[in-house]
Amino acid sequence: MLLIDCPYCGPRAEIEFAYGGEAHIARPAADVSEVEWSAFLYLRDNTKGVLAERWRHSHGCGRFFNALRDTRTDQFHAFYEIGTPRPDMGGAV
Amino acid sequence: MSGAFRLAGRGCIDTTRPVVFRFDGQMVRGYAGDTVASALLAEGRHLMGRSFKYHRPRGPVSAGSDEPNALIGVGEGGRYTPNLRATQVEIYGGMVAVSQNRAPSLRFDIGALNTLAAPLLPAGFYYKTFMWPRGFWDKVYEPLIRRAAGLGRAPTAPDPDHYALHYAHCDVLVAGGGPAGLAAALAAGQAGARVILCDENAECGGSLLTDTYSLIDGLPCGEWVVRIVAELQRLPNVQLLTRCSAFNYGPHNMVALNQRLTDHLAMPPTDMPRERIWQVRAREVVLAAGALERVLVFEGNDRPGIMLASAARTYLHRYGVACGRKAIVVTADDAAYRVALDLAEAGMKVAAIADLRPAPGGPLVEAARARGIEVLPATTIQRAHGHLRVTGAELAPVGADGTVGKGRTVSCDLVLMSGGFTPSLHLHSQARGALRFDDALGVYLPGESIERVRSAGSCRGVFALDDVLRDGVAAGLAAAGGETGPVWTVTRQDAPGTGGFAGVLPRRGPGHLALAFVDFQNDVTAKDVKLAVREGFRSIEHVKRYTTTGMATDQGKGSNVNALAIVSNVLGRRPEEIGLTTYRPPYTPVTFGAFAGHARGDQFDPLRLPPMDAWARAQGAVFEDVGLWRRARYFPRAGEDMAMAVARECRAVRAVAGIFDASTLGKIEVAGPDAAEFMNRFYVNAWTKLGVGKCRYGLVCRDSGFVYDDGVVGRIAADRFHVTTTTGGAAGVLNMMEDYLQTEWPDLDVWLTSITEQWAVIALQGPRARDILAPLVDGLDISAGAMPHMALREGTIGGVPMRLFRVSFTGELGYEINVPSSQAQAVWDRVWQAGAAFGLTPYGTEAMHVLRAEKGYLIVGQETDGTMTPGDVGCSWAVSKVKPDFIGKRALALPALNAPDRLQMVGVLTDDPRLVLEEGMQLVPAADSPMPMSAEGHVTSSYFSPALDRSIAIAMVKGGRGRMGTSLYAPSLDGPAVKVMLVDPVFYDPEGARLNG
Amino acid sequence: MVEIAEGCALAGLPPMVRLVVQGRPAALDAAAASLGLDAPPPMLRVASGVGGSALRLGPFELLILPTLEGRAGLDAALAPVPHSLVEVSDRNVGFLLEGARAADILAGLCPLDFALSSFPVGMVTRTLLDKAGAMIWRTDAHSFHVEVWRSFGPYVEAQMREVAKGISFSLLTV
Amino acid sequence: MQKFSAFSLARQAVGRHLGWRPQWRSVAPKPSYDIIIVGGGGHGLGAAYYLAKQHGLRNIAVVERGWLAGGNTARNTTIIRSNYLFEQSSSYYEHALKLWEGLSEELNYNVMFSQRGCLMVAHTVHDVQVFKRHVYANRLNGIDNEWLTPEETKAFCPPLNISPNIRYPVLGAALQRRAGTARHDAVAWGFARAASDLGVDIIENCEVTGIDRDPSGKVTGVQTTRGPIRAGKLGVSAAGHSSVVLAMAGIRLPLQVNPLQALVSEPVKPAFPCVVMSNTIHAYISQSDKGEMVIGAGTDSYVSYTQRGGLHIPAHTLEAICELVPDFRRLRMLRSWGGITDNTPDRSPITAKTSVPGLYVNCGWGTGGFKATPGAANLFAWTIARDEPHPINAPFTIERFRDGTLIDEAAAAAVAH
Repeated sequence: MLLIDCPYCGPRAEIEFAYGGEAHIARPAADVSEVEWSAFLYLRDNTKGVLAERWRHSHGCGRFFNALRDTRTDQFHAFYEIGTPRPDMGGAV
Repeated sequence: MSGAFRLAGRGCIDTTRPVVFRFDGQMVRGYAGDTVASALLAEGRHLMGRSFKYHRPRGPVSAGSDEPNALIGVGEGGRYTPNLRATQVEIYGGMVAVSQNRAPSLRFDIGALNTLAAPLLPAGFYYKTFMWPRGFWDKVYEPLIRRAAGLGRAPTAPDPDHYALHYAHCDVLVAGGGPAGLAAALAAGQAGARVILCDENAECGGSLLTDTYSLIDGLPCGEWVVRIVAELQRLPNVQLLTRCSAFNYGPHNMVALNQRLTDHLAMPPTDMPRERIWQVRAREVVLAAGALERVLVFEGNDRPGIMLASAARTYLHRYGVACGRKAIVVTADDAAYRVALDLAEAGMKVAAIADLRPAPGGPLVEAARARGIEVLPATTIQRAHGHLRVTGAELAPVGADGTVGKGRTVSCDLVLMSGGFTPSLHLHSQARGALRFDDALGVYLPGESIERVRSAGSCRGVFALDDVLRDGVAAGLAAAGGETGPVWTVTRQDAPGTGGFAGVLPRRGPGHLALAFVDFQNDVTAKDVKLAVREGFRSIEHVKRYTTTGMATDQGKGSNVNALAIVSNVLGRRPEEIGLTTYRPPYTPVTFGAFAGHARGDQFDPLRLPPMDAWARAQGAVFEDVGLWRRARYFPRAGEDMAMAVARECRAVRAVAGIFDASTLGKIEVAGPDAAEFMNRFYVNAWTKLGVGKCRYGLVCRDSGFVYDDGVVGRIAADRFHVTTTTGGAAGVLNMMEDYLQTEWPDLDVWLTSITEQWAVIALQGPRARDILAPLVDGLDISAGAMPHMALREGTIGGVPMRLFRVSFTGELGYEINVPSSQAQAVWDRVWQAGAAFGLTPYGTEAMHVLRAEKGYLIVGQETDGTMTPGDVGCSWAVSKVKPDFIGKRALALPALNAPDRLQMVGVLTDDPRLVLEEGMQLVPAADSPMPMSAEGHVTSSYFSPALDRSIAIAMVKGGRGRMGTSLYAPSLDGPAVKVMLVDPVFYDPEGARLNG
Repeated sequence: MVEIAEGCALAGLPPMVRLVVQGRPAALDAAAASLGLDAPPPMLRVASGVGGSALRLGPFELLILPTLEGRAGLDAALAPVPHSLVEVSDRNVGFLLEGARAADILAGLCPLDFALSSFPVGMVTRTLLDKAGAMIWRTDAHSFHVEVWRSFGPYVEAQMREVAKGISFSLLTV
Repeated sequence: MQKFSAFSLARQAVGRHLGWRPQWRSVAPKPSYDIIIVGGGGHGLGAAYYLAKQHGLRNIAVVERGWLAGGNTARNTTIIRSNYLFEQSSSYYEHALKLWEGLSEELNYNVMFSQRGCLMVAHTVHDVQVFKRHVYANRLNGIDNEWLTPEETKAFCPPLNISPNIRYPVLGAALQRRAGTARHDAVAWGFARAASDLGVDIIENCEVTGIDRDPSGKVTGVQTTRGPIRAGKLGVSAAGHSSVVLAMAGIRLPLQVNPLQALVSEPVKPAFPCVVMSNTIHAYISQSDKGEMVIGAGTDSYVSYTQRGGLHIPAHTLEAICELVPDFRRLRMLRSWGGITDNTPDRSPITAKTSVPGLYVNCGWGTGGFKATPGAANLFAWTIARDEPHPINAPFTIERFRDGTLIDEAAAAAVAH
């Protein structure tokens, strides 16, 4: 069970959270092409490596937030608020 | 003293407390502290089990959790448990144990005939045969194979015991209570860390419990253990758990432990859980898992009476049992010499020590020789003799070139083997730690890990006792962040066990017919492993899967290194090029019930009962599960079946009024200055123009354009909406709202609160609903003029705060009375009493379904299945044409979502008005279409309609709205297809006159 | 109070007024001020003023357990700032779990660390009690105020009793 | 190819089994192939086999980054069934099931396909509606599926608890008698052996690191850890790594990988006669030939390539098993493991051409790929050989997500195993 460091509540067990999928996928305006719309809905990088993803502390403060996690190891590298840019990991990862 | 092989004055058993138990129906006498294995061995009995494939007679090889052979069933009735290791099962008075996988008896097992067929049954033989004739596999061959396979029989009665779960947190978790673990735990504990130390055995000490030679701070090892354990117990920050195995190392240092609480007790306290799983989140983990002695692979190495040298030492020192009268020791390291000396000192005869090494030397070897034990250097064991018990062995010289000469046969009743020690890497490997092959030791050792974990002691190749203690202290300090730790002086100890052997022992001749076992339980022999390699299975994972080596209940603890060495030798490649099979959790088997813990019976899942549940129960309602909720389905009166009760309930609603507990509907309060804007973006409907005090049916799509949920929404104030969702959709809709609000539209000043359980909902539906309700609402004008259909009023009902919705899911004049949950029953009672004179009738979910179907109202999840658009279900009218955006807008413009042949919601009528279609029936164009055929649609809802006095159904049909009046056929499972006609789905009161009454 | 294990008692809490206040910082400030607090409590902490207690369950959310007077003042105090104020008195039911083994019982159902150093007196949080969402407020070293949604009450109570049955066997808090 | 039979086994026994040869040729890559299949699991090996066997192609290689069939082929719970709801799906899985029924003979390799029957147990009124819809839909398509009452369910599978007084009583079950299980490794090895015999090169320990394309965009080969290999066509059947491989050609897929865990009990004598699945309480169970209870757990929620997940997932499954079969409460978990499932948004697979000429993909099998093995292999081979899909897999495109023509088994059945 992962240990997830909610930016508002601190480290908590994974079962308190709901996964929110890949982060930083902006919802386009309603007049975009079919291709762009389906890309927003369905296409994902499915990164093998460091993935920016969303979690919601659904059984806690209720907030959505973002995290950087290495999907090869499940180790987290950062937790950050919605609306803030993806942290620059430099050459670290 | 009972037991001919029990040695007086030895062992830690309590000889003042005799214990009698049964094994295969016979009384066996042991003592408190014995295991089944030690008690049987004390009677001179090694034969305890039969192997998986060849049903070979087997005795214990080990004295612990790595035992592959001595598996037994223990207990009776619901407490019977198969496949327990006799080497671990602690006896108690009255215990009933049985041997397994034998018929008719352990000594005479008909299955042993398989050994004769062994040449025909090499590894993977089943892949090559049983293919002819086709169809015989699962009818003839497979049942035979299945009967022969399996070990113990499965329990056939429910387990009466209960199990517990406990979450724990610590700074340092120490797995293993041997010398390294004790040292680490004490060092970390003294440094102030919160420590948990667990050990799978009944007491801590590990190898120290059988070491009668070494002295620590001048104390015999056993006494030192007692002292350290006492020190640990004095520390309030240290938790000591025995009979507790660390079995699963999960991500982020979550380690699961399995604590066995009652299995060793004759009369456990009633409330005592049988086992408890500890889910430990540790800041740091110290693995002190120790090392396991390796078996040697030679012909007949599985005969009862052949065991690990360390096991014999354990039986001697822990249980006071001599495992035989006359032993042969076969070894490739020094450790077995100490065992030989201990045995000799205890009065057993050691006929010879066959040492595979060319020139063994050193103090232990000299001590053995000095004691008069014959030491045979450069000697292998060609073959062991005997059947139900080893009777002797041929010891043969190994030449400098590796060839084996003619040997001599030495009689014995015990063969002890020692192939050196394999560090236990299971938990380290589960923690995704790297492994590296150590050439000097010839074994894998732990490397780097992504987790905060470190190994200490022999599980990382540190063997000398003083080194082990220092290593443990260092690990404990590092984990706890401590500076100084305890220091002990080891004044007498054996040299560490260098050397060792892996693979097949040298032998004379090719041994094509020899059965030299690598994996005892699964009967995998050295030639099976070689055959796998010959057939192209080169990866160790392939070898494992093809031969099943390492897949028995000991999970390869004793076999993996030998299998790897054999493959390595055959291919002439280094072990690390072959790889190592993945260590899969659990470390040792864990009871299913322990995982289930408290989640059992009624507590398996929360049972959510709506506010009027007790009332419904008192009325004799029949219930159904809807998600976690249990809802009243119908209220049968004496002599009524479901159809009769539902018909009566429906008629009552249409004729008078019905009362229904609708409290499970999801409810969300949407409040804030931007509430209307949020609603506009979230729902397909438009909300700006909805006046305060008005309601509207709302439909939610996903951004994929497919219907997700629906419900009535009321506007309480300009900045406040009372949203309802389906019962099943409550959590999902709120989550989806939060998702868009927090991540897409964080600028909106609007906030969401679940009020599902704040407000109970009493639905009062029927032409007399107003007459019943009007006198109760404390002066509120609910006349048709003052409160038309889809109006919303706040008020009180008998002084209780109320949100009153004039809405209808039945097509009748109706109200949904929202009152605070704690007062719902009182309000319900008042309405019920007021309605009595009118003939108010309670109705359940089934009548609710019929009534709404008569009106053609859809149920999300019944008419829709996740691929329906609003247009498909006849709700295009709800979709705003003017809003610039809302969830689903873009997708709803896709051509495929507007195709004319999409499934559309229609009504369906059978020719025979008495015939009720079955929900899920498919609709096809012709009665006699050949199979397979494509469906034109399917029936989603089907009922007998009391109002129409005929059957009705709703269906989703391709292009259905353009096919009104045409016919389709519904093939039945066991009769002719039923002809149906497509009609408008609103069967009853299509003008809606009753609704507005 | 009913003793459910040696040294541990469980009681249902009487009905009480519960209000959810949500909004940006100004709204939470206003709500806190109306209760007589200088500021809203920090995340996961409880503060009590003359008007009642404020439980900081989220960055933009307070659960308020007001006194009668506190209830009256809240609407007016919040009126000038965008906010949401919703009464949920009947949504939740409360339990009081008290005694030396109280934390152990919660630890049988909840993955939080109940050591005083990790979960001090005055801390509150939403979490899970096995399969039910719950709120836990440590009111004293050995005293917890537990709330769940109404329909989960019987489940959570039964789970606490089940854990309590086995709690005294070989289990000590570290 | 050495023929496998009781006779050959006996003959080899005389020769002490020294005469057996490698079941497949594991070789070094040649410079060039007409077709390269990326992914040496059951699907990839099977595709190579059918390309050679049915489409007359010979110059084919399968490249596998690790050991053959070490991915999901080795990690699933071996359930085979075709009782899916939508016609497109059931046609696909039924195509596979029919191939399963003759696969041992076809490959001369006993894949131990055991048609023990699969019960899908209903616990709520809604379950009953959903499963009956399956029964009617399947029967229309000539796929066997029948409805059983609780008593009939118990008769078919005696260990099941059908007491009406449990938390989620059994209200009945849909039974597909032709469903069952097979020996997972054998399927891959059987395909490898048969493909190898037809001249297919099987290249292990060879990871694809890049996809080469000509200026027009067409695939020309791959870069691998064992050097570049030219290829006329490239078929990717890399399960959990499909996104990684397709990204090398600039293609993003509608996929998300999740850990899926499974476990077995210690082996016991025959005690469980069929496959049982319960969507409502999230459990599925069968007993292997060896005697182990094979139990599938749910997926972990997050993207991960680690092949492991949280213990709470199998724990939840075992809660359900203990309710469904209370007699098994004292059985013990022997071994558990995780796989990487590649899930599409509608939980249906993709077997299709891609937008890159010469590049084909078979992925998105999620938790249900094993049962489709011969069918997916067969249709993927067809698609590659003819550069157009077979009518059965024609709906299973990538473009369906653009067009909104989803095949949403997930919405229809909560879980699709």
